[in-house]
This record gives sequence, C-alpha cells and structure tokens, in this order.
Amino acid sequence: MALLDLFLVVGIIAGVYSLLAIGMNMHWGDTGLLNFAHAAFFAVGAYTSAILTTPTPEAGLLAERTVGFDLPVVVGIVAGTVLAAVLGFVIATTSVRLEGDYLAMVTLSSAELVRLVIHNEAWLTTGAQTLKNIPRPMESTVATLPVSYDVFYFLLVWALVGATYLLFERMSNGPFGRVLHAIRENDDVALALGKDVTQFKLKSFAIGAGVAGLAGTLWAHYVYAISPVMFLPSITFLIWAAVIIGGAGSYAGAIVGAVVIVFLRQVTRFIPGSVPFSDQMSYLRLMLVGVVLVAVLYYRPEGLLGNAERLQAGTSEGE
Amino acid sequence: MTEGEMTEGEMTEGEMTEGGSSGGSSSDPIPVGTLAPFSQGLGWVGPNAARGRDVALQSINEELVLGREVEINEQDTETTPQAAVSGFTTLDQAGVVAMLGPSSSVIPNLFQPISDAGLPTLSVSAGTIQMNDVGGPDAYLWRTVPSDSIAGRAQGQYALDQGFESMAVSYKDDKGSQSFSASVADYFTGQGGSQVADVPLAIETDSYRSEVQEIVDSEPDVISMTAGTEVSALFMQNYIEAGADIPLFLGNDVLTPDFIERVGADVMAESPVFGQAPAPGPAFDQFEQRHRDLHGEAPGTFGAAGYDAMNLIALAAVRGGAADRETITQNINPVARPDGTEVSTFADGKSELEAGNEINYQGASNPQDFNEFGDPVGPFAVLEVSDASWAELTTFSADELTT
Amino acid sequence: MVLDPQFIWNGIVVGSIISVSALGLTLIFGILNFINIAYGDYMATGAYLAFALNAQIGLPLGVAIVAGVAGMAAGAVLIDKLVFEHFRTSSPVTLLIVSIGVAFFIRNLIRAIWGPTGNFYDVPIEANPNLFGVRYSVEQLSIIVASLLLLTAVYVLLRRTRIGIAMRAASDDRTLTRIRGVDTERLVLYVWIAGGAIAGLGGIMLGLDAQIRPNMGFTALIPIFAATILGGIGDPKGAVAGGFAIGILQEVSVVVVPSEYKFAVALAALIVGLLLRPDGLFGEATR
Amino acid sequence: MTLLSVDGIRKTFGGIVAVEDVSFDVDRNEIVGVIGPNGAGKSTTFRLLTGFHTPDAGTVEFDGEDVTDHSPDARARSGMIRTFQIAQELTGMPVMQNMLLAAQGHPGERAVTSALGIGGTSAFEADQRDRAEELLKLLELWELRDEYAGNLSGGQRKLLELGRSLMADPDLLLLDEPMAGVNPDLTDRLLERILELRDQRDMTFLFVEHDIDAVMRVADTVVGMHNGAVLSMGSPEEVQSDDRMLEAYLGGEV
Repeated sequence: MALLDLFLVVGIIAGVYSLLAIGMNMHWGDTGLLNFAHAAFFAVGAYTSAILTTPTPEAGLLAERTVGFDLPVVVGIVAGTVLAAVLGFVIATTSVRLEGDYLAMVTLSSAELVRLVIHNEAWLTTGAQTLKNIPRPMESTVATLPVSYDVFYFLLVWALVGATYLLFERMSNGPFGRVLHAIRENDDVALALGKDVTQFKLKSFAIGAGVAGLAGTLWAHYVYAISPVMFLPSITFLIWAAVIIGGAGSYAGAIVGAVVIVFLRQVTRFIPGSVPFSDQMSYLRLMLVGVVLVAVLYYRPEGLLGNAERLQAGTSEGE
Repeated sequence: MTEGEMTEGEMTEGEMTEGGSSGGSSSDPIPVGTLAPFSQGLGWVGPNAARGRDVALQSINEELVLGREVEINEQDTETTPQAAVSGFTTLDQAGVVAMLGPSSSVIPNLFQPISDAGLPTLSVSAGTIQMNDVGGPDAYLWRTVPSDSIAGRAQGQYALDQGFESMAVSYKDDKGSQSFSASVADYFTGQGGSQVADVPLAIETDSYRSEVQEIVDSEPDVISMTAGTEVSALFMQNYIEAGADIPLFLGNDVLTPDFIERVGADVMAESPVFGQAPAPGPAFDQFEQRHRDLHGEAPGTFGAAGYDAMNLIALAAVRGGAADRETITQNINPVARPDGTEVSTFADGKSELEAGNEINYQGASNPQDFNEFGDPVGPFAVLEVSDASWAELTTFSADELTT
Repeated sequence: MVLDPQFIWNGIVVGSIISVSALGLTLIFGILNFINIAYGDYMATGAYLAFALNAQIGLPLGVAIVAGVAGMAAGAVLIDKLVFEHFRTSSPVTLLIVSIGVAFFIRNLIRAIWGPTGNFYDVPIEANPNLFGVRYSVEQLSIIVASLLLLTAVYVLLRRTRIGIAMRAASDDRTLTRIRGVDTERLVLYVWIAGGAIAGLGGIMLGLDAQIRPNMGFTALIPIFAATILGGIGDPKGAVAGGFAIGILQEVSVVVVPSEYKFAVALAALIVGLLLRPDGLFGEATR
Repeated sequence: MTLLSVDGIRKTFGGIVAVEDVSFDVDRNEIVGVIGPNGAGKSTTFRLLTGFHTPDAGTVEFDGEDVTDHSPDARARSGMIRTFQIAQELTGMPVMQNMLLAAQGHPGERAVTSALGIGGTSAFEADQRDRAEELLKLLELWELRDEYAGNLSGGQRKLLELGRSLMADPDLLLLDEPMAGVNPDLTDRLLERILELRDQRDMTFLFVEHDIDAVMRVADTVVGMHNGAVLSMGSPEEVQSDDRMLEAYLGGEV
C-alpha cells in the first residue's frame, strides 16, 4: 500500500507536469513560439485559485493578506485557467510580431516580473509567506468513499490530462492546428494565404498559458500551501526539457517527457545517502537533465515520440 | 540498487502490518528520516543539521535503541515544497518511525501530511511564528529551535535596555526573515520604541547600497537586520562601505565563526554589531567537542538542533519501549519534562530510563522544554564580536522572555 | 526633488558591468546567430574561477582575474568543441535550447563544487572614500576603467584589424563572408574566445562589486537582454549604449520605484524599446 | 474593367530609392508581366503589391478598394494571392495539408470549432478535399498527396505552390518569378496551365519575371522596369521593340 501511495503522489506531480508540457507543446511544438514564462502561468493559476477559494485570513503579525473570497474550488480552477490565458495573451502582444528571440527574452523577463509581484504584493498573495489552508476539492465527500484522497486526486488529475490531451490532439490535427503548423514553418506563407498570423499566435499563446494555469490550480489545491519559491524559472526549463525529450509537436510525447522527468527525479531519491556525492544529488540530477537535453537534441532531435520523417522533410533544404 | 532499496521498504512495511509491534525483530535497524534542505536556497541548513545529528547517532548506535541500530534515510527538500512533498512521501513509504529536519519554507505544506501519516516530526530550523500555534503531540510536530517571537523579544529588550528609542527594521525578503523581523518590531514598538523604517532586502540582487542609504536616512538609534548568511554578508559589506556606525543587530542564522571570517574579523569587531542566539544549551560544550572530533570542525548553525532532535527521538523510543510512530509521538514530551533527572547525552538518558527513572533531556541548542505547541522555551544570549568569535554580553532567562 | 549624484555614480558602475556583458552576448549573437542562454553562467564561471584562485588558493587578485578571464575564454572554446560545434547547421532555436541544457549543466556544476551560497573575493571591506558627496570604492573605479579599456579595445578590434572586419562582415551576412573566402570556423573560434573572455570579465566585475553566487549570471541576464535589445540585437555599439542606459535608469529609479521593483525597470525599458524601436537604438538593418 | 490599380508608388530604403512613381493598371482576365533587369525594382514592386512592404507614397487599389495599408493576409483574404520566387511549400506538412491550408474562410480554423469539430467544420473540410483532389490530379501530384512536401522535387514544388494558390480561389494571382530555376519543359506546362486557367476560371494574373521569352508568350500587357521606374509599357511586341528596354537589359547584364 505504501508504495502505491508514493506512486500516487509522484503520479499526481507527473500529471500536473504533463499539463504544463501540453501547454508548452502548443506553443513550441505546434506554433514554434519560444515561451519562457511557463512558470509564471503556472503561478498565476495557482495563486488565483488559492486567493479565490480561501477566506480572508485573520489579521496577525504576518498574515498581511487582506483579500480572500472563500468561493467554491471549481470557480477558482476556472478563474485561474482564464487569468493565466489572459496573462499569456498580454505578454505575447508585446513581442509576438517580432522574431522568436525577442519573444524568448521578453517572456523570460516577464516571468520574473510576475514572481516579483507575487513576492512583494503581500496584501494579495501573502508575499514571501506561505499562502496556507488552500481547500482540497470534495474532501469531505471523498472521505466517505472507500478510497484515499490521493486515489481520487490522481484520477481527477489524469482525467483532466486525458481530456486536455484529446482536445489538444483534435485542435492540433484540425484546421486550426494546420494554420499553427504553417506558422511554425513559415510565417510568410501563412500570411500570403490570408491567415492572420498575429491572431493565431496570440490564441496559441493564450491557450497554452491557460493549460499551464489549470495545472497551477490543480497543484495549489493538492499541496495545501503555496509560496513564490515554488515557481522559479527552473520549472520552465524542466518543462522545455520534457517537451524536447518527448518530441516537440507530439502531445503524447509531451506527456511521456513530463512523466520521464518527474520519475527520473523520484528514482534518484532511492539512492542511499552514503554514496559519494550524495550531498550534491540535487545538483547532479539537474546536470543530468542538461546532458539528456543536449544528447536528445543531438542523437534523437525528434524526441521519443516525435515524427522523424516530418523533421527530416522539414530540414531537407538545409535551412 | 534502486530495486534493493524498494524491497527493503516493502519488507519494513510488511513487518509493521503483520506484527503490530515493531520491537519484534531485534536485528533490523530502526529507520529514521531526515527531510531537510540540502540544496537551493537553504541548502546550507541540511548539511549543518545532518552533521549535528550524526554526532548523536554515533553514540546512539554504540548504545543501541531497544537493541537495534538507527538507520537514517535522508531526503532533500531542495527548499521547495514540490520536492518536500515527494521527499516526505518517500520517507513515509520507506516506513520511517520519526523524522527530523524540515525548514520553514516547506513546513506549511507538510502540516496536514504529517498528521495524516501520524509521523512524528521535529523541525530543526523553523523559527517562523507561523508555527507558534501549531504543534505538539496531537499534531505530531515539534521544533528544537525556539520561535522567532522569543528571539525577537530578546533583541527588542536588549535594544530598549540600551536606551535606543527608534529602530529601523530590515530583513531578507523571505519567509523566515520576515517572521523574525516582525517579532522584533512588534515587541520593540509594543514596549514604547518607535519604528522608523521598514526595508525589505530583495533576495537576488547585486547590492543593497540604496537600501542601506534609506536606512541611514531614517536616522534610527539602532538597526535590526535579519537575513541568512548570503544577504547578511552583502548587507554588511554595503553598510561598512557607507561608513555607517549605527548599532546593528543581526539575525540568528549568522552568529557563526564562519560569518565573522567571511566579512572580516577586524571590521566585525570595530563595527557596533550585535546578535542574539538561544543561549547554548547545557550540553553544548560537550556536543561541540564531539562534533570537532567527528567532523574536524565546529558545529554550524542548527547543528545542535539536529543533535537534540535525534537524541529526543531515540530517547522517546527507549522510554516507550517500542520504535513505532505512535510510541515516539507519545514520549517526546515525557523525556524532556522538567521534573525528571537531568541528562544531556543519549547514554545517560538510556541508563536512567532503564533504571526506571524519568528524565529531563537538556539539549545542546537549548534545554528543550516544550510548551503545548511543541515549541521549546529557553534563555537567550546577546552577543558581540571580539577576538574573531561571538562573545556573550548578557543573557535573558526563559522567564524574562515568556512573561 | 534633487537627484542624489550617488545614484548616478552607482548607475555608471552597474552600467559598465551590463555594457561589458551585453557586448559579449551580442558579439556571439552576431556571428553565431543564436541567443546563448548559458551566457550568464559563463559569467558566473569566470567569477568562480577567479574566486578559487584568489580566495581559495591565495593568488593576488590581479593574477586571479587574468587567469579567470583566460580560463573562461578557454572554457567557451571547450564548450563549443564539446557541444555547440555539433549543432553548427541547426536552426538558431535549436541552438538556443541546446544552450539551456548547457546552462543547466554549468550552473549546477558550480553549485556542486562551490555550494549554493555566496562568496566574496579576498578584498578588504572598509568604509569608502567620499568625493563631493559621492562614495566610491577602488573596485568600482577599477570596474569603470576596465570596462572603458575593454570597450575601446573591442572597438579598435572591430574597426582596424583584419579579423575584426571579417567579424563584422560575418555578422552582417555569413554566407557572403564564406563566399569571399573568410574561414568561418576560425572566426567562430575567435568569437568564442572573445565572447568567453568578455563574459568572464563581466562576471568578475559583478562579483567584485557585489558577491559571487551560482545564480549571479542568470539574474544578470535580464538587464543584459534589455541592453542588447535596446541596442539592437547583434549591434556592439548599441549594446554598450543600451548597457549604460539600463544601468543608470535602474539605479536612479529607486528614487521613484520601490527598490524591490528595481529590476522591473529593465523589463519596462525592454518592452518599451521593443514596441517603439524594434531594431534598436541605432536603428536599422541589424537583422 | 480595372481589377488592380497601382498609382505612383514609391519606396526607399535608408535613403536609397528602390521604387519611384510606379503606376499601372491590371484589367480583369488579363495577364500582365512585369520585367526588367536585376535591380530594376521588380521584387520591391511585387512586395508593395502584396503588402509585404508598405509604400512611402502612392496607392494600391484592388477591386475598387484602397488596400495600400492592408496587411498581406488581409489582401490575400480579399482575393489577391501570391506565390514565392523560391517555392515556399511547407516542407514538414504533407502535400494534401499544404493544399487544405489555402482554403479561405474555413470555419474550423477557430480553436474551439477545431477542437470540438463543430460549426460545419467537417462538411467544409470534405468539400475542400474534393477541390484539392481535382487540382492535384490536374497538376499530376495526386499520387504524392500524403508525401511530405519537403520530399518533392523542385518542379513538383513549383506545381504544388501553384496548386495551393489556386485552392484559395483568387481573383488575382500574383506570381513571383514563376519560371526561375525551372526547366524548359516545365516552363511550357506552367504557361499552358496559366492560359487555361485564365480562360476556364476567369482569373487574372500578374507576374514578375526575369525570363523575357516566357513573358512574351503569354502576357497581354508588359510593364518594363529599370532603376526603380517604369520605362516602357504596352503589348509584348511594343515593349520588346523599345530601344530603351534593350539598353537597360544590356547595361544591367554587365
């Protein structure tokens, strides 16, 4: 049983990361947009939902937050998703018309600004202090069922991953995705064929950011408490690694990549503390992620589940 | 290797469900967890605490607990709740009977899981006042360092005793430092002092020159600056550069020889710098000596707290006669109750308990007398730098700080 | 409100560091045509190399700085041989992602070797002398002088030497240069040496003025990006001007903006710059 | 009846004049060729017509509407479709997808309809597949419909690009040097198709071309450019016999 519990917790984290990777795949895999603000969308989803679903805390020495709404969790989840999408839209409007490098720099900087705001605007977010007592959805109902809460939440998260996967697969394989793919390959062609490229890019950015926001809400309602240190840029880079390893352009690949990354980190937890360099384990883990990322790009640029033939055809001109 | 580990975990589990009493097998080691930050922001806390813990562990494994050795399973929280949650579940799954370590950055995420798992946990570093009303046997949670509100009183009281009337408060913009600073300011202003500036110090920045300027411009009698080593060092550098000579209080975390060395012994001695720390517990000197013997260096911040936490867990198991979660939970307070025979090592405690006596564990970081929320109350010392080390100026007793 | 000249001085110091660093980034971009996310970590590596030699081994600071700069120049070439060389024909975006992997590796290697906390060079801390109400330190003076020397040297290199002129040509049009018989692989080698050395120097300057942290370069990337974009990405002259503009703006902003939001000034400048002058301060045809 | 009217357009780059006071009209169902030596300003003119550049002065009217400030995609939606000098098929997409992309007014190109398959998406898609099938068969690319476009030969790519443009059902098709890098055999086929399309589908063509012979064979009107200005305009024979044009070509070829 206990091993199952561990599997459930790791599985829930993997599910949340999968949603993040699905959003990123819409940006990069489908549309070719360089998004480095994923941690910010994740954070906005988490904080929005947490603030909306908790009551205003009692005044205390540190409880500086002066807002709280105590709304149902489902409201928080929807609002967190929407607000993250809106933020994605706003960030993208500044630079989506320009070349990809600019978008990369702007998104990376914007994400840090978002974290700075969360950190400093304590009246809204509790600032550096932990925003606590976030309710878990349907906790009392689940308590009457013969399964543990983790089982319920695991199923909930993966049901949402499944639903999101199906929706995004259809979007990607439908006419909308076709335009995104065209934009990824060549903006000018899409323009010449009458596609409003900027609008499509903004939509893609907003939708992907929204899914990251959804992931944030699910995470917040699972871990009881959130703080700004949970949303460092390294999350964005890990999700990039997941998408590349899984295979850019493939939603199944995005999920597989996320699961691989999460389980890689968990497996190294079983290494006993007595082996050499165990104190450096967390750094070695991240170094390994760096090496794997570069190796995948070199040996298997299409990733685990990406489409090699497409990639081959796509670069046949040596461009 | 991974597989081997997993099998072991399952065996422990099987044994617990079958026998009900874990005292059953006399040879298997007792699994105890350490869940602390070994990397990222508070990455220096875990190693310090673990070295202190190992000093305790050395004699525990010579004497044995109920005839068994204690085996440590160490998990890194990476200072972030994500990693802390999966680290916690890993320990829970491995069947550890008690756990020590987690810092204030992740503790709020663990309140509920700890109580769900019924896994007794002793934090060795979380001073946060968010924990003031959480803890004790019902919550399975203790800490072996005093609350910031007590430390804050010590600092505030000393400032008042010196006749300082106005204070500028500055702090690293993170959870722990904010909590500490808020306590100082709250006490100081509550006793009639005035606060003239409130200056947060951003975490990842390259200078605090403008912040120092802002503080100096507010013309305080005294500055209270709370931060970890990194921010404190940079603040000190900018404070000295600016030629400021306003008395400066530092936070608990930097009262180490290492910090003096980092900033420079001469400037630290010349500047009007003070600090306050829990007055070392009765067992500190012998702990320090054994720490030097084992590791070849003096204990770092939270080392003594790690030592105490390990001893308390082991003694609780001895007193209760079983190494399981519930027994340890029910016996943490009893081994530290003030009316027992005072002991300061595991060996002494064990022999007293085996002789049928009650004990009062006197720790290295602190006497470890817990209040109803699992917080230790104890005396605090005010320190200044002389001869490249921290020297005691005065001490406030536990009574002075809690009334 | 009268502007405290101290803020301007601080801004010039910070601006010098950003300018030097932005110059290295933009040179690499000009020739290799990709944004090297690991650049900040190159800076940190330079700073740590010098730290190891100075504070840990005990060499004089000057020697340690030269060795740190040279070490990072060699390091940049080594990383190119190990990693980037194998991606020469890849798209700029692939290279950018490769550089994320490199950044992950370097930053965590630094943490594993030197630990996660900050360090200082072996420079005595003392009260700074005061001139006309402006406090300055010897290190700050050296930073400004060194950055001016470096900027002049690079300017001369790009204008007057064969290799520099080839670099500029390559930066304008890589295929054109190939046709005219410039050995692009050799150019790439030179640009990594120059870019690596400049990154190392930028990191050491930052470490001298502030402290040496594993994350120092990554945090510095945002103002550096802002300077690069403001100056027109790939344009050395613009990067330098952008660097000073951002540095001074950022330090002076504390008069009106809470200091926690100091770095947001760089971001705001970046976005305003993008919206108004997407091609940079000096305008056109850089891309 | 005039379909496209260009009036006094001008474009400079960093002080250098690329196009100066260019004016001409294209009538419905007409084939117009723009010719000129390298550097004559043909390509810039082409980009000004298609919206990839905005003129400093002058106007472009299409179908009676001033489109001077319209973006390329807006112009495309109003019926002006362009091709590229170097065929820009989307290499990582199959031939059929390249064709379907060009369909105008696709209800499924909204995210929601695409994800849920509502709003007549499938019916529209099926119609477009039929149209694409017809065109691909006409261009002898039907067998290759599932092949990635990047795997096609150079000539097949040109044909695909033509087919894709036709999928958009344009009123005016703007071709950027369609004969460049194409073997004579294929040139003949392309020209044949253009004439057929003009007659059968009532289409209008404007093309910029370096290859004068090709232009002379099909164009109704030829615009001869030199140094950014219109040098000569009229029937192919008139322009061909214009001495200034001959001189320009000779001068330009040095």
